Amino acid sequence: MVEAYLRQSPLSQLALPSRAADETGDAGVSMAERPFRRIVNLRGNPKSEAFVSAAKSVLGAELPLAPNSAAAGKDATLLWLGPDEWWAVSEDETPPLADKLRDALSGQHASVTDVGEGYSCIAVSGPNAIDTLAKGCTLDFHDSVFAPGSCAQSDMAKAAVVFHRLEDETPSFEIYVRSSFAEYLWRWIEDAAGEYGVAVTG
Amino acid sequence: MPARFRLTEGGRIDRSKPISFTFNGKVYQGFEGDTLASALLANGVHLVGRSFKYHRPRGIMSAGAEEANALIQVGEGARTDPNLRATQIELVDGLKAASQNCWPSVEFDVSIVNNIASRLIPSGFYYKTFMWPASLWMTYEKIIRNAAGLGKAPEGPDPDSYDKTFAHCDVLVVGAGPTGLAAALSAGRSGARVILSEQDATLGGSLLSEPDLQIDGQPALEWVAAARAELEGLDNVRILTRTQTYGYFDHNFIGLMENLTDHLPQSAKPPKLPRHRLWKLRAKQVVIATGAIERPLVFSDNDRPGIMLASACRTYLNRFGVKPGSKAVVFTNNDGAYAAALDMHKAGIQIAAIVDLRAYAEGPLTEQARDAGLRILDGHAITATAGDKRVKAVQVTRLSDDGESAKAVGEHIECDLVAVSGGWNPTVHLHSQSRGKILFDETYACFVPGDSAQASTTAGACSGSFGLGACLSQGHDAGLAAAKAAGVKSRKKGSAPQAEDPNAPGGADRDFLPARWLWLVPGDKPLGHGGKHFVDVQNDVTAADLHLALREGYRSIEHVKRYTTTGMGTDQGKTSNVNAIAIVSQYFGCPIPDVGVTTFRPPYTPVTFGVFAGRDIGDLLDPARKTPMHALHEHAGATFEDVGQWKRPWYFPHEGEDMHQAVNREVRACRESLGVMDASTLGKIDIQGKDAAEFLNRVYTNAWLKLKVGACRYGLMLGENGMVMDDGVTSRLGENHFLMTTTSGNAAPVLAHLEEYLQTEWPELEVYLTSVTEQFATVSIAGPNARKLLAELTDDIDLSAEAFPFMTWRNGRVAGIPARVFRISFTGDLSYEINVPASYGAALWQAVMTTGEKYAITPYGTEAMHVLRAEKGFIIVGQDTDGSVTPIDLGMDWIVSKTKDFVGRRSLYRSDMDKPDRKQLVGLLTDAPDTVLPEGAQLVEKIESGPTMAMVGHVTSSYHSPNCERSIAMALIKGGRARMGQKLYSPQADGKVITCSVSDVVFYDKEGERTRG
Amino acid sequence: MKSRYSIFSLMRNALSYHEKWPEAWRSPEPKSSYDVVIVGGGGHGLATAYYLAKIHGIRNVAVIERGWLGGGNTGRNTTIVRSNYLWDESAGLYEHAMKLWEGLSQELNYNVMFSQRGVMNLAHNQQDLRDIARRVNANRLNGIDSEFLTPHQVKDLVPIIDLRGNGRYPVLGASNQRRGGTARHDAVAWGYARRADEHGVDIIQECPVNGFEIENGKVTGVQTAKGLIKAKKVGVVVAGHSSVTAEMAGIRLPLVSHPLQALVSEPVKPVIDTVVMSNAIHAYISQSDKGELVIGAGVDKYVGYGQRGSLPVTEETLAAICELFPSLKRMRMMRQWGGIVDTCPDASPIISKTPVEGFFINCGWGTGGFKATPGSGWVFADTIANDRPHPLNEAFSLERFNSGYLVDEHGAAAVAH
Amino acid sequence: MLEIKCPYCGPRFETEFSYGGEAHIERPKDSENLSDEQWGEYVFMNSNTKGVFLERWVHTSGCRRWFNVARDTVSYQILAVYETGTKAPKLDLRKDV
Ligand SMILES: Cc1cc2nc3c(=O)[nH]c(=O)nc-3n(C[C@H](O)[C@H](O)[C@H](O)COP(=O)(O)OP(=O)(O)OC[C@H]3O[C@@H](n4cnc5c(N)ncnc54)[C@H](O)[C@@H]3O)c2cc1C
Ligand SMILES: NC(=O)c1ccc[n+]([C@@H]2O[C@H](COP(=O)([O-])OP(=O)(O)OC[C@H]3O[C@@H](n4cnc5c(N)ncnc54)[C@H](O)[C@@H]3O)[C@@H](O)[C@H]2O)c1
Ligand SMILES: Cc1cc2nc3c(=O)[nH]c(=O)nc-3n(C[C@H](O)[C@H](O)[C@H](O)COP(=O)(O)O)c2cc1C
Ligand SMILES: [Zn+2]
Repeated sequence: MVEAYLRQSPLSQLALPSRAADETGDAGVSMAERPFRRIVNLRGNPKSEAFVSAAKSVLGAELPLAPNSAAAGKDATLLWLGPDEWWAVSEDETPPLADKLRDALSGQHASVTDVGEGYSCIAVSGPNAIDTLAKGCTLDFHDSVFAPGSCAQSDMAKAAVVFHRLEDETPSFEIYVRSSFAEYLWRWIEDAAGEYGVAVTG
Repeated sequence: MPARFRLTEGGRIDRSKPISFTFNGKVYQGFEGDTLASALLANGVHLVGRSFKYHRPRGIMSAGAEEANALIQVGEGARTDPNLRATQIELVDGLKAASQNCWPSVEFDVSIVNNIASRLIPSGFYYKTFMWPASLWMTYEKIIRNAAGLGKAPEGPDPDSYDKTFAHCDVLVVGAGPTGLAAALSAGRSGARVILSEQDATLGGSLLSEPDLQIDGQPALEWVAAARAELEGLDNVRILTRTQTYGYFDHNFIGLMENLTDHLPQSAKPPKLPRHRLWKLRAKQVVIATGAIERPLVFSDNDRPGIMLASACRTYLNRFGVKPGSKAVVFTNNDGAYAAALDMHKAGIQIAAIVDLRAYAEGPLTEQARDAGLRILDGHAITATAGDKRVKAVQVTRLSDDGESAKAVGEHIECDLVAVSGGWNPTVHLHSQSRGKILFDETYACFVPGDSAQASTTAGACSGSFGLGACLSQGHDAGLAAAKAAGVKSRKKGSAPQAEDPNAPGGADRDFLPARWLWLVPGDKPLGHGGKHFVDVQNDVTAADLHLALREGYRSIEHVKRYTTTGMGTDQGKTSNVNAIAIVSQYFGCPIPDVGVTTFRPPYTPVTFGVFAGRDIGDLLDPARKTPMHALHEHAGATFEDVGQWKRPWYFPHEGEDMHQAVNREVRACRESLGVMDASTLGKIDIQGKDAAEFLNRVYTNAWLKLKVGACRYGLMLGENGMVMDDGVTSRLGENHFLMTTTSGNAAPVLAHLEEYLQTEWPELEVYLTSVTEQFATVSIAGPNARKLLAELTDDIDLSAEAFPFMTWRNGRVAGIPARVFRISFTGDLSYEINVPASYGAALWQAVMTTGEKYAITPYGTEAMHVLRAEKGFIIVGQDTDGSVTPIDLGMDWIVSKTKDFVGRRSLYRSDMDKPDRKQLVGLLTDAPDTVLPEGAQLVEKIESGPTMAMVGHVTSSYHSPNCERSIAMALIKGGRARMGQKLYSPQADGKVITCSVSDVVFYDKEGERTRG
Repeated sequence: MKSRYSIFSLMRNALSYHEKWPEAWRSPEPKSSYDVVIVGGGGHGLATAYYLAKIHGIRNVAVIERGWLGGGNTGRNTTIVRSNYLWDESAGLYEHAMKLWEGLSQELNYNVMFSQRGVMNLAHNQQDLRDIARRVNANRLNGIDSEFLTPHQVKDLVPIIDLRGNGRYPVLGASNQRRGGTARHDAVAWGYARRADEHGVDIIQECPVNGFEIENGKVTGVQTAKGLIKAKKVGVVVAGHSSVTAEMAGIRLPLVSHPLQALVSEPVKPVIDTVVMSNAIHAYISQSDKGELVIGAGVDKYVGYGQRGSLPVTEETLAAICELFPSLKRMRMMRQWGGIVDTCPDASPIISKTPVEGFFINCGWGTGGFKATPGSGWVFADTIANDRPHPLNEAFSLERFNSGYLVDEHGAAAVAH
Repeated sequence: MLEIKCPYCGPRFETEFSYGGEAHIERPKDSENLSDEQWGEYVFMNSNTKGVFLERWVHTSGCRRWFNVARDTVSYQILAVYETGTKAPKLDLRKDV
């Protein structure tokens, strides 16, 4: 493999570290890029015993079957994307899952596709995180509807995204966005959060 | 120096906070809490504008959103706002306001001649004249246009920013009068997520104008303050003041506009706070508590400055501590207006008379006025008014018993204020916008809400309940019911607030009855013969105009509206529509509901354009999609082209080069040595499943079952109408695994198209589709040195022509990066497309550039790519096709299978599809090799002398081809393939004609040896 | 002629306090039978009736209107008139209409305020430029005035435009038709109604058509809220309600009806003197003689018979307007409404005979039929009178959806409005 | 702005969906044997119903599943949402037509 330092994240052009430098004290919203996540897109029939158990054997947890919900697997966070579609999201250091899944599912009507290179992840948190997201997304992020641990595919401004609300006391979200939209979306959110004060963090 | 008409005490203004502002260039003082209207009135300024058509002097008529008259231009230059209602402009230090639609000044406006000539310009006059000579219409029109319009549009780009947000709640309460507050309290206490929207800066609604009422044993405004405090303490309640609910859409989707900074002086505006915010709210339930609007009376010359709504007079007195005049005549048809007389009397305004249309004036307030010794002229009417820039006298005449005419000569009463009341109209706008029914209430002579069509209720004055007690209990009940209907399990109940009016007989539940409904007050002359009975004061529509329309056959109320323009002004007829409807009904002698109402449309009051754009303008209007190598291209000085949302390098000019030179250089490099381009934007769809090949077989025109693993194939996709939709190369990665590419702009539509067929037509196919467009960065290298370059970058792929032939792919490492290399070509030259994980795209590009230096590697953009492919006669979907072109038209029969079905197949066999004169794709060669046909040029068979010539087709692509050393073009020509060698002519806009001949569409390397080599 | 409108009649009537003006049209009860019944009292229907009477001498005609005449799309469109269409077939039809527009006020003796202030279509990218060039060239060869404008020429005509479009939607050029412009929409309906009435046509308002009498494949009458009305021929011109109405005669159409919305600002003094359209960012703007900015937006994607449009469409349109005209951001929307447009798959109309004898249909004008009003009425009257399509509408038959001979005005021709 | 209940993801706003026109129109299997008119009927003709209309939507910004909706095209009220390939549920058509 070539040196990892040659990799560039979709937001590398925005020089986020230098933005982080002029951080304000009591920002209502904190933003960060979480680059280089490994994402495996998994498709299959959840009603198939074989599929569910094969997935479980690799992921170390049941696939979340409830709409808009996430679960913690052994090495990956599992996000429900649709009735026959999931994401297994892991950090770069963890062992790759795709091949294992492919092996476990061979012969089944299922598909396993690496998609992480095509996404960036923008973390948005803070007391005004929900106010900010509401500006660009039709979803109701209120605790009673989108509690910590929820996830959903939707639109944020004019970009298609996957939201994942983390289990956190202050509202914290991770927003997966296609790399080519990342710069647009970052600037959009930063602008939307402007009135609350924005801190860019590491 | 205190303003002349300001009371020394009372009102909700802060006398410790003076504010200075200018109006028509003159400086005035007001206080915090004032509106522009109240501050002007405090200074004795009544004349504020001119009317639309006759340019008659106009004053302040109301104290709220319904204002039709006092429209003001605020601010200057780029930060100016036309047509603002003086009654809703909060006074702010340094405010610059001016009258509009007048020249040279509001005091002396030359266009007043229109008033003098008004006999000649009744409603619809312009339809009857200005027709001769026909050629002069544009001149007449210019004059008409200059005379029309009210304020002036801003003069430069708006420096302010706007925001919008989605929101969700259980209960939206619109209006924070007593009803809305009671509703918000009961809903809020029950735990529902509540939003309370109030257009005013302050909560309280009509209570702000009521001096004496008590609620729950405390003065009403203390109750309001307590309610506010309680609501603010509930974290499930959000109060939005300065926020009008402007529109009620389907599925309980509501639009609100919040004004965040207009009330702040420029220097005090937080820099990042937007000016206005659009709330796009989904509410489970809505309580509409928007109150009611007082109705003026329609009498002769009822438009002079100083003629105001009675309730507005009370508001100015009680809320703003301003005397709207010093000597008033009250003109009413109901008991309610006596409250205004009493309040004014108490405040020291002389009540010259109360003119009451009722034959016998009675009612609880009337009795109080009698007791107070006020002069009541019942059975009387104002039949004329006088005063140029302010009313100075009225003529009061006894009415005939039927109210149809005025008797004898009347009494002349001097005054500087006329307070008018004609009853009340519930503000049913939002209810009606939600498609709720509205009904006519005979008792109160107004339209009231009927059944709701959506999850909403109306309560309080808005629903036709005018007593405070009823408003409070209705509000309370509505709030509770809404919370319950929204599925909230009540935390606690609480009881409805109780109202009292210590001063009033009839208590807090009195309304404005009894009343007498006399819609058109007779004047001293027949209608239309002298004084003007204004119905719509903004658009200068009189009762005579309404009659004229009806007489001329414009009978539907919708025709009346459009012919006279009544209710079409910025106020949308808030004070005029019901009067107009009633006058029409009287004309026909039919009941008012039979006339019907015109449609209530959003917005309730006008909403700023900017707020709909929010931050989605400028470079955030649309995402600019960038590839992983974008920054490198920028660095290399690329000029970009928009392809869909993508930014793609168009060409890479060297210093001093124009586009033509740059493109020529890039094109030549690809044929002579080595070019490189960023092809990352191509759509990529990963296709897996045991039926994947069968699926491709159905969506592409050609055959796919036998494609070998490791091989690639070009495919053409049609819509079901047989027209070309997209093309691209698809590769077989495994037995059950394919990777499809699509054109850059079509990636999403193609995936959607495939999913549609997969899910809805062929659910039995075991196939999964996943978009992987952005998983890979793609570097495409082309040219005779492509293989050499690649050889230097990889050591695990056998690049020999035998081991890695054209139209195959291989896995390996390129520049140390795991890569999939496709040997395919859109340029017609030896070419490879190297796909790597996207995060390595920039690294790969740099490696290719560095290693390629010795081959003078040349980055090329989309324009050079277009030239290269045109040399080869390859089409670009969307440029050489336009949705009306079949593969047969393109001469691509070779790719259309005759033996299987595929999407669009049957359409190719319709009767008009094989007509010989269909447009077919051919090449064109200009006679003069240096002349490049313009793209979009039309072609004819022969040049005629006249302007019309029969066209045979048009140029779709056209370039100078450095490799052919001449111009080349592609064109869609009627029966083109049968015309090989035929001369065609292209007449240009400048009169020149370009001569060319029809040729084959492949211009370069017809045998394709370079590609395969 | 009952009463000519002119400055003199205006003066004369002023003397009698405008109390002597005659009705512009009668409000008659329907007769039991007519030679031709036109269903739909919009501009197209009224024009058809007028030309039937005026040109073809068929005066025993009724126009049957469900509500008030002109209350459909005629009364709610953004009033843009132009004839610079791409294909020969369309160009022929719309240019014919344009020529009629040019004398319409005089022909009708009713000022329809046809204002030839020019209509501009902006190009924002290379493909727009190609499409515009193609269309401008085609127009010229079809004898239709059409020109290409450079960005600077655009700016001269529309000083408030921002050519940079903030980088995303730069103005790279435009096509311009100087003879294009706007007309006062209501006046068109009223003017035709008045003249048709004068020629003996009965205009029956507030009278929905509920069905048709068809015997042996031939239409014989129309069932209405006011009873059965016999008719030798029936012409249906009901825009958004075409599928619903044709269904009553057992005819299926390739139409989708959906809401198209428009809005007006508050009135201001003149700021924009021409019509500007941008297809790429869905915005159309002109200023009415009264001073409002009249702005057309896009359609809601789904089938809808509600005369209202949804908020996202308003947002998109006004964002585009603010982008192109940054000084208009502070202007305010005064009213917003919708109309139901019936769109054809190829964005061209249907003016056609049908499988039912004597039953003719004129529909599918979608988002852009106001400009065709005089021409559409003219050819439809001719088709009905002679029982065969006029050469100008031959290509617009219902049959084309079987044979494949579509007149596809999408994309290249800048469809809407 | 309609609220459409995706059978898989739950209620979402209109803007997340794309419209797919009339439902239950099956693609002819033997297009070979169809007349131009029959094929034209399949490709172009449309019921364009005023009233309760059975139509297709796809949750573009969500799960990308297609499904069917019974919607009143006048009131825009949604009466039912059901999966592709299943029959429309029985509807009370008197409602709000
Ligand atoms: C917002 C909007 C903007 C537009 N902008 C433009 C533009 O700028 N330029 C342009 O050229 N075009 C524009 N159009 C399109 C244009 O308005 C229409 O194509 C044109 O007005 C259609 O005219 P019509 O007479 O056929 O239909 P309509 O005016 O709609 O008339 C049809 C009539 O039929 C009646 N009807 C329906 N059913 C029945 C029945 N069963 N019985 C009796 N009567 C019935 C209706 O009530 C209606 O009055 C726009 C449309 C809209 C909605
Ligand atoms: N006796 C009479 O003659 C008479 C007549 C009318 C009203 N009233 C009194 O008026 C009061 C009515 O109380 P209520 O609460 O029903 O009405 P209200 O007029 O007190 O309050 C309505 C509130 O709604 C706000 N509003 C209106 N439209 C809005 C919109 N679209 N968006 C945001 N805010 C909007 C207004 O600004 C106002 O504050 C009662 O006290 C009643 O007795 C009396
Ligand atoms: C070109 C044009 C200009 C308009 N100008 C105004 C206007 O100045 N004031 C107004 O209230 N409405 C105006 N309207 C809108 C109409 O009031 C009305 O909304 C429209 O004709 C649709 O009818 P409806 O709202 O009754 O359904 C205009 C409409 C058009 C087509
Ligand atoms: Zn879904």
